This record gives sequence, C-alpha cells and structure tokens, in this order.
Amino acid sequence: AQETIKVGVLHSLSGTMAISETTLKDTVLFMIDEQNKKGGVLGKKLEAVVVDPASNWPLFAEKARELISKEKVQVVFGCWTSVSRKSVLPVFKELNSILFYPVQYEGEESERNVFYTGAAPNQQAIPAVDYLMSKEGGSVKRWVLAGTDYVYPRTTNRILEAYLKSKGVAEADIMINYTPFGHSDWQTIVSDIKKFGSAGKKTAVVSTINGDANVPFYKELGNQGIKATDIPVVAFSVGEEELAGLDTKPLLGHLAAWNYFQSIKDKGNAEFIKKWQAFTKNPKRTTNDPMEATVIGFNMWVKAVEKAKTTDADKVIAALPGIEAPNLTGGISKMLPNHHITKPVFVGEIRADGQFDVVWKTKGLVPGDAWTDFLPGSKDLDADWVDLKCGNYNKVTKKCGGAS
Amino acid sequence: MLEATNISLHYGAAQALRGISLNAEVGKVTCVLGRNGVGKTSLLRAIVGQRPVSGGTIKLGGADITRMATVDRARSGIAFVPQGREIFPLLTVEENLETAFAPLKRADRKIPDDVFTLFPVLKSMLGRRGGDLSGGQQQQLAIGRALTMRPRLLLLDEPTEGIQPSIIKDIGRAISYLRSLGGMAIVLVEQYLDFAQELGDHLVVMDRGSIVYESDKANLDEAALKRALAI
Amino acid sequence: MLTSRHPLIHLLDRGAVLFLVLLGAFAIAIPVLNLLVPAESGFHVSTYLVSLFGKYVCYGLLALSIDLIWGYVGILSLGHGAFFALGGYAMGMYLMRQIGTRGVYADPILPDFMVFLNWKELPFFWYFFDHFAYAALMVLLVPGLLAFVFGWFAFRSRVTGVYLSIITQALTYALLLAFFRNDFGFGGNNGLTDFKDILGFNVQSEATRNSLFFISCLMLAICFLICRAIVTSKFGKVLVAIRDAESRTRFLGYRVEAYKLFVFTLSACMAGIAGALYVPQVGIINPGEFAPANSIEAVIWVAVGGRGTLTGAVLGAFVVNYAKTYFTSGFLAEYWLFMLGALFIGTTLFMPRGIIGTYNHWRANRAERKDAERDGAPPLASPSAAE
Amino acid sequence: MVDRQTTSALLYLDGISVSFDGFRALNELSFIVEPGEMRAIIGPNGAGKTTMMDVITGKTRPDSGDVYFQEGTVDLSKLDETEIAELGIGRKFQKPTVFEMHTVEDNLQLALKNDRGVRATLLWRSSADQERRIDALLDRVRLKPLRSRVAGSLSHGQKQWLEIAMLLAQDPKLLLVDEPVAGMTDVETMQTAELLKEINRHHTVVVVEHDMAFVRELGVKVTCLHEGSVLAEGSIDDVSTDERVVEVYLGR
Amino acid sequence: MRALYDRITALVFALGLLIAVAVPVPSAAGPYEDALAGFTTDDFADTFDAIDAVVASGNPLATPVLEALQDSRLQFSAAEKKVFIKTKDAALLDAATGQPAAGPPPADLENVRLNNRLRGALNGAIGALTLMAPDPARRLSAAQSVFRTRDATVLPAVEKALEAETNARVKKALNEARAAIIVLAEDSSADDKIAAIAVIRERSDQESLALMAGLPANLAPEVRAAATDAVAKIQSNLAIWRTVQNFWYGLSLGSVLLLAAIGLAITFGVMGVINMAHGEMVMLGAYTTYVVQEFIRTRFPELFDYSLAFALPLAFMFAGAVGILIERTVIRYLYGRPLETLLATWGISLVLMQAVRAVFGPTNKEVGNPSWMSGAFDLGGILITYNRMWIIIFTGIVFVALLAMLRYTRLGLEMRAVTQNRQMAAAVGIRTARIDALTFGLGSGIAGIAGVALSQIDNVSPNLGQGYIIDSFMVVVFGGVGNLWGTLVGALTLGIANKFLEPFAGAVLAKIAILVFIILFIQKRPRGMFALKGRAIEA
Ligand SMILES: Nc1ncnc2c1ncn2[C@@H]1O[C@H](COP(=O)(O)OP(=O)(O)OP(=O)(O)O)[C@@H](O)[C@H]1O
Ligand SMILES: Nc1ncnc2c1ncn2[C@@H]1O[C@H](COP(=O)(O)OP(=O)(O)OP(=O)(O)O)[C@@H](O)[C@H]1O
Ligand SMILES: [Mg+2]
Ligand SMILES: [Mg+2]
Repeated sequence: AQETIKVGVLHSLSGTMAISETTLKDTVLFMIDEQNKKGGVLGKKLEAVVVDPASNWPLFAEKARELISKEKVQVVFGCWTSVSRKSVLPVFKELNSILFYPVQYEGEESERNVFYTGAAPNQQAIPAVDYLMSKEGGSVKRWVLAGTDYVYPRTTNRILEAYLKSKGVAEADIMINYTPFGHSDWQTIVSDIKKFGSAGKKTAVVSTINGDANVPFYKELGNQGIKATDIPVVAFSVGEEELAGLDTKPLLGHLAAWNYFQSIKDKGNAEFIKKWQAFTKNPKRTTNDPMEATVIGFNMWVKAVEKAKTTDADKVIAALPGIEAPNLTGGISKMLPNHHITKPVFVGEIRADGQFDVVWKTKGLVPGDAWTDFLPGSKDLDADWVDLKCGNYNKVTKKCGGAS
Repeated sequence: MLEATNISLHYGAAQALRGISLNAEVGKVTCVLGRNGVGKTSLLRAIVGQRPVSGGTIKLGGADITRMATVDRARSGIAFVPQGREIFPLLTVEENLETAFAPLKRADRKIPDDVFTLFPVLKSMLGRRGGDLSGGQQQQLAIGRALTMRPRLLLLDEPTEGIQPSIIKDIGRAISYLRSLGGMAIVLVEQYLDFAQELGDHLVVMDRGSIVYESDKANLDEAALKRALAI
Repeated sequence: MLTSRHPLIHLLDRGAVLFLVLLGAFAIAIPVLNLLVPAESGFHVSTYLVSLFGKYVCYGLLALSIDLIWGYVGILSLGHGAFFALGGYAMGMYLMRQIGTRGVYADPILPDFMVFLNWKELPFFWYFFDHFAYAALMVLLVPGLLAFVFGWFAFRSRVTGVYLSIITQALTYALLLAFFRNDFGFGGNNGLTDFKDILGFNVQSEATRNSLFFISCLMLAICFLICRAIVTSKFGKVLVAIRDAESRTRFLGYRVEAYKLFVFTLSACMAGIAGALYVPQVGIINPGEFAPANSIEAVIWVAVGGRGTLTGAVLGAFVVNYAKTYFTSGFLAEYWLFMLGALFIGTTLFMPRGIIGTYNHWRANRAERKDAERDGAPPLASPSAAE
Repeated sequence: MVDRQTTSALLYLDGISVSFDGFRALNELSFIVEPGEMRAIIGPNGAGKTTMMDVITGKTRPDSGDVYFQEGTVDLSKLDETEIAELGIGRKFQKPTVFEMHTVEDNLQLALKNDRGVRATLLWRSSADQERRIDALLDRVRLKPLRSRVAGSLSHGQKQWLEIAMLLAQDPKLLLVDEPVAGMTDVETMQTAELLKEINRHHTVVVVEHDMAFVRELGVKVTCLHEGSVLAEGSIDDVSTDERVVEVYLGR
Repeated sequence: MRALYDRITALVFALGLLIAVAVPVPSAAGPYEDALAGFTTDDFADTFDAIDAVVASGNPLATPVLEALQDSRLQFSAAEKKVFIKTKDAALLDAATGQPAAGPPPADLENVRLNNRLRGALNGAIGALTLMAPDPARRLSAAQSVFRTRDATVLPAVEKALEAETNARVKKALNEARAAIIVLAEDSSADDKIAAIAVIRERSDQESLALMAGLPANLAPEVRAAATDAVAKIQSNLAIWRTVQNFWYGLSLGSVLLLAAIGLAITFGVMGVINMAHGEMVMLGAYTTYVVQEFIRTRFPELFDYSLAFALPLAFMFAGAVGILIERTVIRYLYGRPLETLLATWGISLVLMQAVRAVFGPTNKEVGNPSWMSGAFDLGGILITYNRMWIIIFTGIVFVALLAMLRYTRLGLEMRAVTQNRQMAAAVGIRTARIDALTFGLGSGIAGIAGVALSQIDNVSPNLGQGYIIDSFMVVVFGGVGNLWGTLVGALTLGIANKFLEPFAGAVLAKIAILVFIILFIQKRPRGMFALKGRAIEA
C-alpha cells in the first residue's frame, strides 16, 4: 500500500463530552478528506487514526501515548476541556509530538508542542465585556459572572473581575456564582440574577456555564421572563451547536462572543458550510467556532509541513510560527510565536432561528495572549518560541521559568 | 387424583429421591412419614414442580403434569403448604389470603368462610402484616391460603410444626373436615406419629429417598411402622 | 475447612500459587522486554504498554480491595474510588511539591494552580508533602482514616445492604463535588498534573516507568498475600459468616462492627496504595476519579472476574480494562460501548459467578460427580451465594 | 416478686412490656430462672415466648421493665447482642439459622467457645483439643457423615440439629432453646430430651416447646405464657390440668 | 386559525393606516422623513437616533413604523435610501407615506437590524405611544415599561391615560408608573412624592425596592423618612415572599426528583433490581417526546400544543416495552441476585446510551415547551413558571395513580407477592413471569413519562439519564426502600432542603451538604426515613 501520513484524532465520542467533541472528530475527518482530494500532503495521502478517550482524563493521556508511540501519528488534533489538555501535555512533551487544540480556554499556558487555535481570554471575554460596557452594548454597570465551577470559568472570571475593577466597577456591582457540572435546577440562581439585576443599574450576565447545564439555564431564563433587553446574557461556551437543543424564541437578543459564527456572510464560510453539509449528508448540520479553529489549525499544519517539507515534529514546530491561513470570516489568521493565533472577535445576538446576528466585531484581528495582563502572576510572563524559545519567560527577572 | 410413578430427584449430583411412587385419592389423606432428611420435602417439591424430577412421571387427575411449570400446576388445582410457611411477609393477612385468588375465576374470588371457622385468629388479624405473626399463626395462615385456592390436591408439609396443641387438634379437625367434603385429595407429610396415624388413610414411610413401608390404615402393622421409622 | 494442615499450604492453594507465579513472571518479563530487548525486535514491549500494564495492575489492586469487602463480607462499596482517589491525591501532592521552581510561574513553594488563583501561601494541608515518607504515610492514613471514621459510624449504626452502598456512593459524590471546587485547594477540575520527579527520578524516564510497574506488581502481590491470609484464617470464616447471617454472628458473640471496620479500613488503605501507584504512571489525578461511575465500574471488574475469588478480582480488572483499551481504538471506537455493555450483560447471563468463579464451580462439580461415581454418597454442591 | 438486689436468680425479668405498632406482645411479664434450673415454657402461638427470648438476648429492647442476669448484677437491657452472648447466653432460634455457606464443621468451629476478638481470630490456630470437641459434638447430633457438607444444603431437621450442636459448642451459662424438637420424629424427640437433661447438669436451660410429650419427659417446672404474661406456673401436671391452660392452649 | 387572525390584524392595521393617511400628510422632507433616513445606514447608532426622531416627529405613522421595527418587519434599501414596512401578510408599504410601495421591491432590501439597546429604546418609545392603545394588555405592558424607564417626558401622557383608563389593573400599573416618575422628578412637591412613595410601597416588589434604592440624595427630610419606611416595609415583605419562593422552588425540585425516582421505586424498591439503566429509560421517554414533537412539527404544526398529550402514552409504552424486553431477556435470570443486576443493567445502560447516540447523534435535541407550559405568572410576591407548576401537578397525579394501583388492584397485589417470594407466588398460581415483566415494564414506563416531563426543563441528550440516576437512588434509599411514601417524602425533603441551603451556601456546597446530611441521616435511621419495621423485614 501507498505510504500515508497518519493524523491522530483525540476527541471523546462517548461520555459527557461526546456532545461537543464528536463534531470536531467529524471536522478533522472532513478536512483530511478534502486534503486528500487535493492530493494529500507532500505527495502522501493523509490517514486518520480515531480513538475514543471517553471523556475520561487519564484515558486521554493513555490514548495520546497510543496514538504517538503505537500508531505513529505525525500530529494530533484533539481535546476539548482544559483538563484533558493538561492530561496529555506531558505525553506530547515526552514523545515530542504536536497537538492542535481548538477550543477557547483560560490561557495561562504556552507549550512548545501545543498550538492553540481557539481563543485566549483576550480574544473572547474581554472584547465581549468591552462591548457591553459601551453605549452600544447598553452601558452595563453591574455584572453577574456565572460559571460552572472549574478552571476556565474561574480564571476567566478572575481576569474579568480584575479587568472590570480596573474600569471602575465597584465590588458590590459584581456577583460571582459557580455551579456544579451539569447543574439542572436553575430556579434559585436565575431568580437571584433577576434580583441582582433590579437594583437600578443596567446589569448583564457573563456566562461561562459549560455544556449540558446551558439548556436548563436558558430554559429557566426564558420561563422566568428575563429578556435580553432587561438583563442580557453573554455566553462564551454557547454556540450554534448548543442552541440546536433549544427553542430560541424566548432567548432573542441574548449574546455570545466568538471568533466565528455560522451566520457570518463570507464566501469562504459559505463554501465551507456547503461542503461540510455535503460531507455529513445533513443539510441542516451546523458549524461552530471550535470547528473553525480546527480548520484553521489543520490548514496551518498542512502549510507548515509543506514549508518544512517533512512531518518531523521539530521541523514542523519550527515552521509553524508565522504561518498564515485564511479563517472562515474573511480574514487571515496567523500563528504567533506564542503558539496562539490572531483572530477576529464577534459578538452575536441569538436569533429566532438558532443562529447569531453579529452586532459587533473588533476592528481587526486580535492576537492571542497566552498570559493575561490582568493577573498579577502572569502579567510579567511572555511566551515566545521563536526568539526566546520559552513559554513562560519572565520579563522582569529575564529568566525562563520552569525547566522545559 | 395424584399418581406419581417412579420419580427420582437430584440436587446437583446427590440423589434425594430414588424411584418413589405415590398415589393420593380424592377424599383420602395420604400420610408420608420419615426421619429428617429422608426426602419428604423433596417429594412434595417434585409434585408442585419447584424442583424438576430426573425420572418418573407425575399425573394429576389423569393428566400428565411432569413437565408442567409450578404456576400451571397450581392453576390445575395443586395447593401447597410448605415447610417454613413461606407466607408473604409484607402483605397483610388478608392480602396473603387474596394472593390465592390467582387460579380462580373472578366470580369465585372470595375467602371461603371455612378458613375463618377453622382459624378464628386470622379473622382478628386481617390487617396485620403476615411477617409479624408468630410462627404458629403463620402456619395457620399458610393453610388458610392453600384452602382459599380451593384445590383438588392439598399438600401439607409438617403443618403441626411449632403449633400449640389445641390448634394441632384444630388442624387435625380441619383436615378431617376437608376430607369429609370429599372434593380433594390430601397429602400430609408428618413427623408426629400420633397425629399421622389418627388422620392418615394411607401411610407411607420413607428412608433415604425411597419408600420403605406402605400400608392402608385398615391393615396397619404398627410394629413394622415403628421399625421403619426408627431405622 | 479449618483443618490442621500447615498454614502455608492453606494460604497458598494451587490457584494462589499460579497467580503469584504469573504475576512474578509478568513483573519481571515486562521491564526486561522493554529495557533490554531492542525496539526493532518483535518481542520488544513498548513503553506505552509498560505504563498501560502498570495502570492495569493498579486497577487490579483496587479490584482486590473491593473483593475483600464485597466478596467476603458482603459490603458493597459503591464509593471505593474515593479511597483510590485520595491515595492518588496524596501522591499527587507529593509530586506537585517536587516540581519546585520548574512550574510555569516558577514559584518555589506554590503549585502553579495556586499562583494562578492568586493564593499567597500554601494551605496547611499541603505542608510536609514535599517529604516522600510523609506523603507515603498519608497515602495510607487519609483513606484509612476516612474509612475508619465512616465505617465506625455506619457499622455501629448497623447500616447494611443497599443503604450502605448508597451512602458510600454519597460519600464519593460529595468528595467529587468538593474536589471540583477550586476553593478546596486541590486544583479543581484540572487536578494535579505535569509531574516531574519522584524520589529524584524523572517520572517520564523509562527506568522509572519500569520501576513503578515493578513496584505496582510487588504491591499487588503483597496485598494479595495479605488478603489470602485474612480470608483463609478463622477471621475469614467469620467474615463469610457475617456476610451470610450477620445477626446470627452477633448472637454467637462476635463483634460484627469491629470485624467490618477492620477489613473496611484495610481495604481502603489498599485502594489508597493503588491510587498512589496509579498517579505517577498515568500522570494526572483529577476529581473525575471520585465519580460514582468509576467506583461502580471497579465493582463490575470484580463481578466479571468472580466475586469472592481474589484472583478473579484482579483478572476481572485486567480483562475489562484491556477490553476497554482495545475497543476504544480503531474502527471500533464509535461502538465500543456496545462491546463493553455486551460483555457485562454476557458475563452476568452466561458466567454468573464471574470468570474464576465459573471455573471453580465447574471444577467442583466435576470433582463431585467423580466422587459420586466412586462412592454414591457425595457431598452436595454449595447452593448459590446468598446475597 | 423478689427484689433484684437480693435475688439469687440467674435470670430475672420484671414487668417487661414490649409492643409493636400498638400491639402488646409482652405485657408486664415477670419471670425468674434460678441457676442450674431447667425451665420449660409453653403457651399459645403468639403468646410472646420468642419475643421474651428476643428481649433476653438483646434483639428487642423492652419498652419498660428490668432484665437482669447473674444475681441481678448485669442489666441486660443496656447491652447489645454481642455483649449478651459474651456473658454466656446462647440461643437456638425457632427458625433454624445456620451459616449456609459454611460447612457443618466450620459452623461448629465458629460457635466454639473461644476469644472472639479480631486479633484472636486472625491469629487463630486449630488445636487437637478443639478438633476432638467438634468430633464429639458431631457424634452427638449424628451429623458426622455430613461434616464437610455445606450447611445450606441440609434438610430442615438437619439444620435444627446443627443449631443445637452450635449452641452446645458455645458452652453458655444459660441456654435459650426455642422449639428444639419441631420437625423431629418421636424417637428423636426423646433423644433430645435426654440431651437437654444431660446439659442441664452443668448449665441453666430455658426451653420453649409445644410438644407436651417432650415437656413431660423433661419433668421440670413449667411456665405457661398467655398474651404476654404468665398464665400459670408449676409442675407439668399442675399446669396441664389448669383450666385456663386447657382453655387457651391444650384444647379439649 | 392563525392565518385568519393574522389577516384580521392586517385589516385593522390597514384601516389604521388609512385613517392615518387621511390626516393631511405632512410636507415632504419634514422631521419624520429625515428621521426615517436614519434607518437606512445599517448602523445601530443611527437607528437609535432615528427612533427618537420618529417619536419626536409626532407623525401618526410612528407607531406602525416602530412596531414593524420591533417585529423585524422594517426594511430598507441602502441604494434607494428608502424605508418600507412589511405587513404581516408580506405586503410592502412605503414607510414615508404609509402607501403601498410603488414599483417592484428594491433588490437590496434588508431588515433594519436591532440590538438590545435599540430594543430597550423601542420598548420605551412604543410604551409611551401605546399608553392609550385599545387593547388593555398592551396598555398594561406599556404602563409597566414606563415604570421601568421612568422617563419624565412621558408624564403628561401617563396622566392623560390615567384619566381615560377604566381597567383596574392597568390603572394600578399606570398609577405606579406615574409614582415612579414623580418620586424621581426634581420639581415635584414633597407631598406628591410622599403620596407616590405610598403607591410604590404598596407595590412592594423587587423593582419597587430598586426604585427606592435609586432615589437621589437631596430629599426633603419627610420624604426621606417616608422612603426609609417604605424600604423597610418592602424588604420585610420581600423576605416573607423569599421564604415562600424557596419553598416553592424546593417543591419543584423535589417533584423533579420524585418523578425521576418513582420508577426506580418500583424496579429497585419493589423488585429489588439495582437498576442502573433507569436513567436511560427516562432518556428514552425524553427522546420519544422529541420524536413525537418532530413528527407533529412537520406534519401537524397546529397540534403542537398537544404534543405532550401524545408523547405521554407513547413514552410510557415505549419505555415500558423496552423495560419488558430487558426483563424478559436479562433480568429474569437474575432474581435473587440483586448485585448481579447491577452489572447487567450497567451494561444495558451503556448500550442504550450509545444506541441513542448512534441514532440521534450526540448533541442535544430540541424539545419545545407548548404554550401552556411557557412563561410564568405572578402569585403574590413570587413568580411561578408554568412548566414547573405543571410538573408538580403531573408528579402528584403519577404518584397517586401508582400508589392506588399498587394498593388496590389485583395486579398490584400480585406484584408485591411476586417480589416478596417468587417461588411461593408461583405455588399459589400467580403467573410470576408475566407479573415480573409487567412490574419492570411499569417501572420503566413511569421512568419514560418522567422523561417526557424532564424534557421540558432539561436537555435532551444521550446523557440525560446519567444526571438523574444517582439522585434517584439517593431519594429511594433516603426515603426507605420499598415504600412509596418514603420516596415521596424523601424527594420533597431533599428538594426543599436543597433550595433553602442554596441561597447562602451556593449550589455546590448545598449539594455537598445534602449528601453529607443523607450520610448522617442513614446513621440515625439505617433503613431510611420510612423504614419498614418489625419481624416481617428480618424474616
Ligand atoms: N437445596 C438443596 N441442595 C442440596 N441438597 C439438599 C437441598 N435440599 C435438601 N437437600 C438434601 O436432600 C435430602 C432430602 O431433603 P428433604 O428436605 O427432602 O428432607 P426431609 O425429609 O424433608 O427432612 P426434614 O424432616 O428434616 O424436613 C437431605 O439429605 C438434604 O440434605
Ligand atoms: N417485630 C414484630 N412486629 C410486630 N409484631 C410482632 C413482632 N414480633 C412479634 N410480634 C407479635 O407478637 C406476638 C408474640 O410473638 P412471639 O413470636 O413471641 O410468639 P410465640 O409465643 O413465640 O409464638 P409461637 O409459639 O407461635 O412461636 C405475636 O402476635 C406476633 O405477631
Ligand atoms: Mg422437610
Ligand atoms: Mg415462637
């Protein structure tokens, strides 16, 4: 048989995360299919190796090891939750391979073997808050930061809290609330939000509520009659895919901040959606932000391999920074030395048909920032794998932290 | 009514019944005697179908029921008062009796008055949970339940065990009464010789899974009987 | 039977010896094949497999600990994963402290996640965890103590059966939620990860991996022997008596609570050891390990292997986990739950005593039939276990 | 009734009442057993005989009343089953309860009088002396051929015997025997009576039975319970001719 | 139905326009026309100004234009710089004249887009404009939106409306709106303000508190006193209602728990099967609802409000049938070995979950609320959402029906008999196999209808059941296995306790506290709250 280049796909197909991750697996398969139609890479066909880490974090590490050392894949596209990424990190470092991570996350990380094509906090959370504070966004003065109790919301909220305070928001005007995974009874919290929001100042909710908990949350919002005009909710984890499980009419006008929306009018996007729906044989199949991030990552990898003329991990890692690939919203994203990419930020309002209507976007592309400027521990850190060859360079002590 | 021919029964590899034949006629009490562990209970289990036989045939009223399931045997008229009572502990006394309606037609679903005439305690305890009754009361309940089924064949496994003397007498009277009704055949497993002799029209003594002595009441050889029992 | 045979013979029947020999061979062969046989050779065992097997061995130990209390005392713990995870966390805390300044924020004392959450100093329960001996002690003490306190209350109040099972589940579920909380001081959902050294050796190195694997096998063997010693002693008979007729045992004058408490605590300690060995081999410990589903799965390993047979428990852990590894890759990946589900259903229907249990039963039956042919008055087979 | 301070009784029950969901199973029951005595208890089904044993062995807590052991020195109502068993009160249950998964021999082994602590059983070694005792017990109840059978597979009567043997193995000061001859043949009944009389030479025994022939054979003081309290007490002849006993118990 | 209604409104609308048009049309390029131009730039800021300007113009066309804007029916052509109103039956009117648009519609026609700020402004504007609308519901919402915006410029309109108002509720709302404006106004007298405060004090809800909290600092002392007094009154009123509300939330959570657990109370509580696949039965019920709704949505959309009525029996039958199938093929071999049922049903649950994933995909499915289950109403000081209310009622019905079935029917008696002693039940002639299958089917079927209800508040995904299984077991065990009343009281206790803890402990800690509470409680009562007592149990 003809020699192939193996590409690992490390997304949960069962367990709690299957709901989000399965689509990404399909996306990678789709991209490989497309690429092979174009003749593959370096004259070789790509071959997907799919495993199911079953939403089980240690299993992620095991499967990563299996992909790299047993299946000998050249690159892995995978992970959704931060903890799954943290779990596979040591494996990628030890076996020196490449991971493309396509989901928005809390930042505070930059590793040589990982390329982050999802949003860092400065590419999602902060612009969204900026928008809400603007006159256009409703001049919000009072904030509810509601999230699921895990690292991404915690960090995002900490960054936001610091950011809001730096903008003069008083402590009393910020309410922070955490709920367990899969929380399904939102009555109390929604009514608390309502109460908090009726103090006379314009209030908004910044939601980092994750996954399954969103549907009951929004249902409760709708039923308790919280309208976007009263208290808008801006979510960072709710995309087209999540809305597919909801009757969106009562949610009209609530917001989400992403780097991509399916509804964005762009030629590349339209073409992509058409092919994707043909590939999945489902004319209603939606697209979403992490998919776009996967697509960008995939295209960057292909370009880097072609540039390096090899799939050798070291060479590809060296080639990747500076690679540019078109995103699906009309811009060109670029891989930065800190292994994050540049992205546009959009704020969209939920429409009755379950899509988003973009009401605001950043002027240009925002470069991803691995270390936020709003937390004391990370302000001084910098990531640069091109010149400094370091993921956590301390600008004050002029030293590279950690041993890696 | 009941014709069991040459039946054998195994527990795993051990044989508990070795080619036993037993007949029970309508209007008669067939009494099975024997020491502990000789297979009396096993014989009854074979007849009601709680244990499959490994050989032989069982007929009820001429129909072969050897391979029939327990339920169907019960529905064709076999009632069983097991050793250890086996009443339904969480059902009330009344409900316990009502469970026995299962084989009956809707119109017949009524607890026969006989039951309460024979065992007046049950009447006063209708609302109590079966499991709370004392041992003897449970025994009476178990017999009452069997009677509610209006069976053709009544099997009683040591019904006097743990029963106060006066009620033993009552049970004895009850059995004679049932016999006198003439509608059913009765098989009584018993250790209590006096009781068995008094009631049994036909006596069978078992030992180690076989029948070692068998006789009608009329021509009973008491010495031989005692010998058979004392082996 | 409690005959006057030499206790050692008693302790090591044929199955136990076979088990130990196989385990020993495994413990030696794998590192040898990994380290000494060149990678090109067909006999080479990859490092991937070494850590995979290491993980299985830890699961085996967890299964063993469950079997000890479930198989012999009838305590169905649906929360044993909690003890496993606590042992794991104790070890994880040691490993975190070993990272020292190599963390991303290069803080000499605080682990990364604390810096990240802006904590200023180490919480008191993290003290001393930089000492291995202390951590090792905690691996035993924390699960052991929790089991002791929990058991002390539960057994004294005579909580039994499903009630006990469900409150063990509540226990692990409560711990799950607590450990998920970032405020709790154990890294929240992300847990503890990115370990560097253990006792000065690089956790990633092949030599360390093989050593960890070997030590896991050794611990399994030791715990197996302890369990064997317990179940073959008169103590073991009392346990079975408690399982089958608890109140009767009490009327004989046995202090049932004390017996239960002893094995429960012991079992929790074993689970803790399993967790502690598991963490450096898989490289992460996270609250997910507390998930009730994990504990249930561990119980299922035991059931598959054969409840009440110590070797069966270990075997069950291996079989189920191997099946899981196998089915979750390649073209089966999307359907593996069907396979696993079918395995569980199939086992209950066709091998109700589990693998080893069915085998033992079959052998006992055969022997009995032989006896029956010989002298006609056979001992009878045991009735199926009363639950 | 004697005061408990001055009693010489081994077992002393005074004014015991127990009710279940409003139903009075024991009603101001008072009852004394002297050391070395054997006492037969009869009474209608549901009179409270088993409940009385439950009270003595700690299975049921009395609603009111005193239960003392050993000349009034030990208050049984404050102790749990284990402690009471440790004091030397052994019991045979009405429904035979043996360890079904253990062999006949192991059942006896577990019952043998020994240190019952965790450590002791962990380190326990069988001794020739104990083997001999078990042999003797098995002989006595004629279960020797079944010694390695699993107890669960015994017939009802065989379990009954095994339980008697277990009771003997415990070597208790006070034996409570609930319906020992239920389901035994007449010959066995007499053998059991002999056995109990022999045991009575060194132990105190309380036996509950409905089999009047057996009670007569024992030839000891008889107490008749009815509706939770003592109806009559005395020799078998006295009691069995007592009008009330005939009325509620023996029947005509 | 719908179409007819639309047509009538369109007619009314058109008539309205005619009247409007009959009024002398202002000369071209007046303030109104200038304002309209703001809608053609597709810029939110311009649109905002345009709204203000349209209102200020006083043009009778303002209301229809703004309403069209609110309903996304206002369109513009950037090329022609023209704005159009699309009527409900898709006719195009020129917004400037109110006449049907001449000529073919422009090619670049697009909706004037809105964002939340604009929607807010629109609501206020329309509120002010519709204070005198003929429909009382619209007047009410207009009054309420004025209360919220407190726009002082509307005061004369409010007062005028107040004079004309006949409807008591609307009148009250208008009064409150007026009061809200007056307390905040700089120029109103102290007496007026005190009177206004009294009105607001009567309203006594969260919003009135917010209003009082926002009062300016420079108040006359007597006004200040009245305000302080009002705040105290409102606060104490709210505190009482908060307790009622917590209770209600607890009841609602409890009923959800009960619903999820009640099927388990049968399969586990009565039959003794440790049924790990119970959650999947709930899930199957939810998916049945989804399928039914999809079918109705595509074929008979007018029946949508009845979809749950169809889904209920179907879900019961489907989940019940699956249950019977499981019982017949697996469970029946496992009676008397409860722990093995754990293993097998766990396997079944994996298979069912994956099967659903394979058929329906892993993502959430949309199950809509019928109109009678959407929204909420105020009851005193609390808000009651319809879906929760119906679920509580529904749970009650299911519970009572089940209890009656078990207690008073032959089937119930046989079920209990079989589960207590299968062998003996057969010996009295009860068809144990059939009863077993029916019992398991019943438990599963009830889980299925629980799924129908849960689909209304939770997401319908393959993982749905997993979220409830642990809680269900807790409830059954906490209440006491084998006792339906126990399950009822257990579920409600846990629900209510949780909701009373949540406000100050937070959702996570409340949950942990509840778990710890269960653990401790079981120590006190080792067989659950409604433990069955007596000999019967030990036997
Ligand atoms: N479930 C079983 N498994 C194995 N052996 C059994 C089982 N039940 C009974 N036996 C054996 O079969 C033989 C006959 O038992 P069975 O119960 O029929 O005796 P029985 O005559 O009723 O005795 P008893 O008078 O004590 O009730 C006995 O040796 C008994 O040990
Ligand atoms: N746990 C209980 N719950 C309810 N009622 C009980 C309980 N235990 C005993 N009883 C009732 O108390 C009464 C006395 O029962 P007990 O078992 O002591 O009688 P007994 O004298 O031993 O009778 P028998 O000779 O039939 O064994 C009975 O009526 C019984 O129903
Ligand atoms: Mg018998
Ligand atoms: Mg009794």
